[in-house]
Amino acid sequence: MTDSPEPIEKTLFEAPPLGEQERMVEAILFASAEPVTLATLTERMPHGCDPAEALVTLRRRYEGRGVNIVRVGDAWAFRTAADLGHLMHKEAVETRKLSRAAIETLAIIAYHQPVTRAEIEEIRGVAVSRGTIDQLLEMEWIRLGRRRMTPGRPVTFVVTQGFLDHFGLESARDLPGIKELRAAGLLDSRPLPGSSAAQDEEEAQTGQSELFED
Amino acid sequence: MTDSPEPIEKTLFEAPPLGEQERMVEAILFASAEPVTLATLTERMPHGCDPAEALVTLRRRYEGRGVNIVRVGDAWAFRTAADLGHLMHKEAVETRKLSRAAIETLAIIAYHQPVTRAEIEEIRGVAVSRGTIDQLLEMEWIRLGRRRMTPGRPVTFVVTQGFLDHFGLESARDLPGIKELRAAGLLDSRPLPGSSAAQDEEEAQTGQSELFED
Amino acid sequence: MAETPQDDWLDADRLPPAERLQAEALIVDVEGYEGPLDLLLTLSRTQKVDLRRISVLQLAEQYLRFVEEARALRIELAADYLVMAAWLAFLKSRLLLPPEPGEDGPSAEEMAAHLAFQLERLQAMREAAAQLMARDQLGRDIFARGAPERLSARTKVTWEATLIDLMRAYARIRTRDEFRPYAFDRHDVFTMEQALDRMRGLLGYAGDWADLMQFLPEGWDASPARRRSATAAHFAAILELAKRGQVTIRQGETFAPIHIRKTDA
Repeated sequence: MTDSPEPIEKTLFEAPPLGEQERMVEAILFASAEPVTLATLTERMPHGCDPAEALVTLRRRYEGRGVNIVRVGDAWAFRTAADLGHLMHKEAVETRKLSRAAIETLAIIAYHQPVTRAEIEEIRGVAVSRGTIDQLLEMEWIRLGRRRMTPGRPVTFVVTQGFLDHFGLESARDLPGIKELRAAGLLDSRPLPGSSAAQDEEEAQTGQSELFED
Repeated sequence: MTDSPEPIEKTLFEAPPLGEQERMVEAILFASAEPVTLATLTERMPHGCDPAEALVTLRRRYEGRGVNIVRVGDAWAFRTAADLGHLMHKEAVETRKLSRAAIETLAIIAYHQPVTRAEIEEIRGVAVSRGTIDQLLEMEWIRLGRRRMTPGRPVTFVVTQGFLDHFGLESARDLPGIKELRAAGLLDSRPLPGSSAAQDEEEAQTGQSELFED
Repeated sequence: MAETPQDDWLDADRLPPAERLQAEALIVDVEGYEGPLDLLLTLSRTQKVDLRRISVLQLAEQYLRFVEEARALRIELAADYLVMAAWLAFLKSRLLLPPEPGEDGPSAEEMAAHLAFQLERLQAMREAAAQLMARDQLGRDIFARGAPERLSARTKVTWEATLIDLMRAYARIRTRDEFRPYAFDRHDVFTMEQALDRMRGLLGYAGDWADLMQFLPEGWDASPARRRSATAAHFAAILELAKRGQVTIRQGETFAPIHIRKTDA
């Protein structure tokens, strides 16, 4: 056996040091959406790596930490330490899309606040269901403003700080105006007068019963 | 000062030991894909915890590991180490290719923020095309800032935390070369001698009608 | 090329090949320039000096030559290129001639310095943009937790709506108003104040129980929209009158006709 071929071979296939392999396993497990099998780890790491060995040391490293490496079937994943599950409440959120009626009502309140329900209806051209207002109030995106000093003293609605925070606005006055909306290309989805009117009519019918309910 | 009230208060609000706090911060940051603010950490951890202190030691613990703790604005997140990106190509998401105009517009907003559309156009020497701003807003890399307190109160744009997160920046102050650019006066708004007033005037007109339309 | 008219061929042939290639390169690219400033920046590179030491006079001449060549080759230039050409021609003459005494406004040197500043700033922003895009990017080089945890029995519903949604919604409403100009168009709206006035006058006729619907004004019961508005307004008006103790209201059951009667004094 000569000396020269061996070092070459070694360089060619030399696996990264174990510490480096540990880092790789750590990063792959972290970034993966699914638990990762040993086979996948081997496939994704440089030739000559031994993820099984790296896993042993890595797993030990996370013992007693806030997250642990756990086995899921024949795969591996990071999981929050069982005793810290109570911290995860805030993470449990379900997101739902706001209805068209709600987003339009919200937009009108944001642009015209303080605004009464009758004014919202006049601008939207359809009745606003009580459920929509209630929903926006519950979400704490709108709140009651001053009563309008007109007959009937109707309540007005304004947007809240929570609304500003959600939409990343410093104040409602920072909302872009119509010309700016158009310049930003937001005004090109122009509904045909015929088609939208029919839909509004229908919506108005539904909304109407709401109106007389309260 | 008497001795007795102090111990009582201490017991009532005794925070978990620092090691425990570290585990909590670790678990919360690990569980979230988005950066978590100090305020949220404080809110989610038991009363009396000091997540800022826990973060210092935790951050050090992850130095040189496969995942690191990075700062994004006033928030913190775990992210894979940049040198391991090549292992993660399976996780890579195909991002929408940005046009040259969009990239330049983004850079101008980042370096000159808060900046108006007219200022972006003045720097690029061309109109900002329809949809460019829209695209950047949709990607949540920019958002509306305060309106400029000049006639017409034009809308301004600023970059978001999502932008900082995407480009691995702690804050907009860490933008590459920003100090040099500022020192060279290249971030000053320097209007064309003589002719700028007229332009502002015109802009004011456009903005103004918008403002009073509502 | 075969369809190109003969005289264009001749025109182009007058140029030496090297110059022609250069001219064609610029012309092929003209679509690629993002406006006159971009073109000026490209031209300035031929001076091979620091942008801060650029000769604006020379640059103006280069630009004007470019525009002339484009014209000779019958390339249609966008208006802003021509505006810039006019401005540069003006600047050039100002730079060459001594300033007239008593002239106000910015000096030619100030204007030239500003142009150089604009070019330098644009160049700086391009370099900054390139540096930005060369950074390690999230989702490409750096990754977030692939499986964020959402474990808890306590689900909290968050409503999703982006600023874009909000602005689109508003734009949609306001666009609709363009067909029916935005104004409180009152012809289908009967206000409560109007109804109150009417009802005060009609109260005398409500000695015995009478259906509220009978009090609706003429012409307000034909279309559903008008009937709704008038009904609502009159209903609100009688509530107001009831509050003042001037009428009594009764309704048999939900959705039954509403009857009113003048309250006995």
